[in-house]
Amino acid sequence: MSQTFKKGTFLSRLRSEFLTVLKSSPVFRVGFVLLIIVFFLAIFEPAINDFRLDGHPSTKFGVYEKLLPFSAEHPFGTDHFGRDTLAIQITGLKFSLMIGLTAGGMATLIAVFMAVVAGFVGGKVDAILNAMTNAVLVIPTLPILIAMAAYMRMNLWLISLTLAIFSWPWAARTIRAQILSLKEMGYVELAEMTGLNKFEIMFTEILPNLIPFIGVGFSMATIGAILAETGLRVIGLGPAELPSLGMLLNWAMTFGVMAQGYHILVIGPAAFLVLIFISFNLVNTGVEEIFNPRLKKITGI
Amino acid sequence: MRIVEPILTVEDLRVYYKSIYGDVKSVDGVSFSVNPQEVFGIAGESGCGKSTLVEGVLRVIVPPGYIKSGKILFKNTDLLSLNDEELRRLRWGDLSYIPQGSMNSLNPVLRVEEQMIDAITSHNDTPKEEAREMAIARLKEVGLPVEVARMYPHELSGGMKQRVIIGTAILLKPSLVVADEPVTALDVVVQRGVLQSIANLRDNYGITVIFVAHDLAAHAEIVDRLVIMYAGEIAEIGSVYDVFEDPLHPYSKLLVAAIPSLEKDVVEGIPGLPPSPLNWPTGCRFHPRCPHVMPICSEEDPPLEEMKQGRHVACHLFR
Amino acid sequence: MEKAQLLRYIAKRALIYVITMLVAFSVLFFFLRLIPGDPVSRFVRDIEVRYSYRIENTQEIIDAYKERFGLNGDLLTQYISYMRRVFLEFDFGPSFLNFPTPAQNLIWRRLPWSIGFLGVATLMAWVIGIAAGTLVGWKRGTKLDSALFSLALCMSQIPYYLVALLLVLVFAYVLGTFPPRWAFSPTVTPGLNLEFIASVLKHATLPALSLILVQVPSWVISTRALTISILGEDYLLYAQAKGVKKVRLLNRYVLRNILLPQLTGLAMSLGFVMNGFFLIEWIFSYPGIGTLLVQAIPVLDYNTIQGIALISIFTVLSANLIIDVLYPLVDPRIRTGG
Amino acid sequence: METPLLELRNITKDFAIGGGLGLGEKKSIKAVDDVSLTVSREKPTILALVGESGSGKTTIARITLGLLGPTSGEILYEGRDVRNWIKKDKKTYRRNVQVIFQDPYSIYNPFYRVDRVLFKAVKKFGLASSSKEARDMVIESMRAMGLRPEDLLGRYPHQLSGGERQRLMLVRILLIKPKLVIADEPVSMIDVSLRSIFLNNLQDLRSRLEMSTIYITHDLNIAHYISDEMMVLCYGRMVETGETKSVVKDPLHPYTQGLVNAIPTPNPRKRWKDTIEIEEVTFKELLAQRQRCIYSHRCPHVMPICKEKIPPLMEVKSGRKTACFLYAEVLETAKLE
Repeated sequence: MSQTFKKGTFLSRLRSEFLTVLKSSPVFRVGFVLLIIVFFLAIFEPAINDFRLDGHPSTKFGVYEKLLPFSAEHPFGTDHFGRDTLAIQITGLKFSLMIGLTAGGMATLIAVFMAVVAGFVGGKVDAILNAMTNAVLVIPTLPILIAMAAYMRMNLWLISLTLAIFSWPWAARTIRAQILSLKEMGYVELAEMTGLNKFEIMFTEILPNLIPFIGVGFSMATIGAILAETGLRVIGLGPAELPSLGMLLNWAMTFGVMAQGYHILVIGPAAFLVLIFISFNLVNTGVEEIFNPRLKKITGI
Repeated sequence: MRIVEPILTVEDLRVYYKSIYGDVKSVDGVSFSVNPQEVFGIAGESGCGKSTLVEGVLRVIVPPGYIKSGKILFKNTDLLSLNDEELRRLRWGDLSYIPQGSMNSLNPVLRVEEQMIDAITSHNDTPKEEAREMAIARLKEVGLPVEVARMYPHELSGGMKQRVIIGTAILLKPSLVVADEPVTALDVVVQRGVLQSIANLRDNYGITVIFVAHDLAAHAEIVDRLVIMYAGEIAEIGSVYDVFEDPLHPYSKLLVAAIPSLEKDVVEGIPGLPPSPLNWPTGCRFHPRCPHVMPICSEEDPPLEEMKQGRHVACHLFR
Repeated sequence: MEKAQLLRYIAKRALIYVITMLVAFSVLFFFLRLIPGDPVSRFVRDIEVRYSYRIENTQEIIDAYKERFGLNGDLLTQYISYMRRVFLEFDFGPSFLNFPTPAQNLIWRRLPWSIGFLGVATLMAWVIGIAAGTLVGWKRGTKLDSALFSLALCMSQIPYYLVALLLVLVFAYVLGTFPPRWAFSPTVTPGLNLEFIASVLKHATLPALSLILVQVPSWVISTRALTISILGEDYLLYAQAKGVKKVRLLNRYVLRNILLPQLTGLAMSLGFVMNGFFLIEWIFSYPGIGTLLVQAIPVLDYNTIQGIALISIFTVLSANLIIDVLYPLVDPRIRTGG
Repeated sequence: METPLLELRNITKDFAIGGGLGLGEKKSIKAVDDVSLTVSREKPTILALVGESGSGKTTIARITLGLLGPTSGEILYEGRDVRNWIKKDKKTYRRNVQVIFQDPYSIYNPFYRVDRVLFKAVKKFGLASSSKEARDMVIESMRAMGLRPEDLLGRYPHQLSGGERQRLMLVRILLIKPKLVIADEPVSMIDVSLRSIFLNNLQDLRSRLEMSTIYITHDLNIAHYISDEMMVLCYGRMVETGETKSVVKDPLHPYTQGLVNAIPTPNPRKRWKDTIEIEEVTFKELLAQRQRCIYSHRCPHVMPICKEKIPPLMEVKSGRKTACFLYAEVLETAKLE
């Protein structure tokens, strides 16, 4: 069964790799399904809410009676401001995810840059950058975040940036460790022997093998960012025009919802948050499980 | 060869690995028997299933590997019928093992003597002090200085670790020791020392040894009878003289011819590629590489037949 | 390894940590100062409001306060004078929260509460997590393993402040078995009497539990993964082949090799815990440095925030140092300079 | 005597081994200790560097390839220092001096197909003007090495066996046509049956490309089979050099003798008669007092002088050098006559 020189595209290989991962790791399968649900809700939130609230924006006050019980029309009832609880919680999910992903993206960019420079240049530069990473890890980031959120006009980009500034070290550490181990591989030395210069080696030999780990770094940074963002919102800080799940929790807290028995206003956002975290983490564990010695799984050949 | 009661008989043993591509048939129907007080060699190239075979016999197979079927009679008790506790008591008492990964078979955070004492005290209630005496005595017997007992594994060289493992194997004077590739990772001078220690087990202690290695020259030095394995099956069994001087199976012939040595000037390899255990070739598994291939070879897998006393071969040329 | 080598090693590690602390502390200093919002004028206005009388020469008074808080002059001189005051005179300077008392007094009064509940919760979580993780790992592949693993995986995802909220909801409001806030009930007189201690423990259960319920599962997961990899190691297979009994196998072969990496894990996790426990204290209005911080932030009380931050940095780094010192004693490979 | 193709002059390489995590004072071990060798330019030869693990043979290879700098001594390729080559025109040096690494499983980037290794070499060294010409060159070279392009090109590394991967490395060498190849134990990880095919191809390259090879191995059988000259190393020091066949037939240095008769002969009739005593050498002894013959702690013929002075490499017979005081008198008497 010899394949003549079929130039199989890189995408087809990624797809087949993805299918094997899907087939062999149950943890990944469950995580992937949850992830699809989360992204489906986030992306189609406007359509869902338009359909369910026939045109009213989910965040508008006073559209319905206040604190209605569960009903067919309002599966989770309504909240203190007369908004459909389920609709506003899905909107909250969208904003939490949006902020998380932007912050995660920024953090991963910083992390990849720092890890590549540190791992690749090595020597003195590596020592300094590594010390910086550890220093940022040690600073209690929450107080600063809270202080910044309290005093600065926050929009999506600014809050994501502040979150990213403090969550990049986690991703940087894993990526740097991976680069250091990849640098010792035989094919890097062979590339050196074929006259490839440092940059070619970095970007054509090492970076492609980093993709799974950058993915893991990205999801860790995103989870970290959402955790921190929700923390901020629970004590009532952050941009009001981006009502994330944390803000819903804060509203529930300030109205003493728990004492009055409207538990769904607390349990709902909490459940959605946990859904996001679990989906990302299961996918993460699945990917990590796969990308360590995968060959050992097949046989002892 | 006087008729003697074999110490170990294996009948049609199959050991497979579960994988997402289906069952990998590493050991696919192997039968042989080992006589007491002999060094019984198992040779074959990587991927032929020799290590999986002995791991199956000792039941130290780790998932995803599992024993599909077969019988293992050790002093006519079937090891497959023993429960964990019986197996645990038998191990090291009467049947011990020198693992393939001897280099890292020692617990890095325990001293050498502690690990040897563990082996003794889990089998009988000899007091700790006496167990330490036994351990130190064994270390001397395999040519190691007494200080090694108090040392940690990372302080020992490869050869020393190997000999600690051999010493541990004979702590309770077992009747059968299985050594899985004990010399592969060693330098040639240290390798000779270890081969001699293994031969001493038979000569000085009357212990039967199953010796697994891919280097045929090592077999020639210490082995009494030899098995050649190929693609999960036995190709040939015979005394070491028969197999080296008059190999029957075409694969054995090529294998013996391919051993580089100082006498030979020209050495030819075996054409073609070793088959993959995921899908063995049909019929006789050597037929794609066999110089005497016949039409029947690609259809029917020849069973292992006994030509004369203790001499077996699995090849259509002899049927 | 002789004494001299060990001491030199500890000194080297300690030096690295001191430098990291200084760097982190300084980064914090500049970050806080860069945040817009002028705390002093806000503080003066508060006084006017609180004691409801107009102050005529507000500007002079503001300058006087700025002087007192060391907030005049350019950022660099502020930084130098501040660092000298903190690290040489061990004085964090006055706090905005209740003015004349220096920040460190505020902190010292509340620190024992935080250390008590935080230290106990983290260590308990670590011990339980490791024990459970080893057992789950040992029973890998069984129904129990997959059930506990998925449960742990989900539990470890819930953010601790959410757990705190849910605990308050369930145990304080719905069941009413535990008090929802404060460190001890007002009816009890603080002192070494049994009643006070019982009340303190009762009040501390929910905050400690909200930390433990999240940390134990994450320790279970990491320990389980470690156990499974160790169970695959050659020396484990060999020990089993030697017929070593299960109990001895577990503690001398598996556990001994788990403690080392998990010790470093503990040190690293402290950084994460330090980041999060402020919220728990705030939710339970527990009188620790967490609540103090949450109060200090709206007022932008630089000195108190810096003080609390320094304490948390110091705790994390000293924990790391202790574990660095413990490491050679536990791992023979380092002890004998292999 | 015009400049040789490659010359190593008194190469030494120290590795610092402080205790773990910066403990313990800085002890250093001499991985390579005063090694010199030359590879002639006119007659392409295969020089085998033989020694047990820890003898420094791989370190010498990495120094020659410029992957590692020596602590002292010079490496001259066509009379010019290698570091200068690499700084000034690295491409020509890489074009002339190539490598075959030991582990076939780590020299292929799992992300790409195996073709990349070959086409990258053609591109970087500008061996072909168009991609069509490059493809033809690759196919032709593969056929020359007895490999079927249809079976291998387009495949990913994990789909190839160890033997096939190493033979692809030979195709790469055939494409680049270097003057010198450093082969670091290329067959130690592939099966006996496939080894001889690789070794025969390597010898064929010597004549086809007028190419010299430094072949590094711990296996005397292979060294005897493939090399013309041989240098035996022990813990970083040269103990014996000479024409391979005669060194193996009549080893001079006790260490070489130990190596030769430790090889298991594949003939059950000719088994070892005597048992040899082996004392293991621990790190401490290795670091101990350096002013002695490196083999003195294990040598059956050890003399007091062996423990005080380092034996120089002396020419004892024509073309046969060894570093051992046993032969000191022979030389004295020879000089007297």
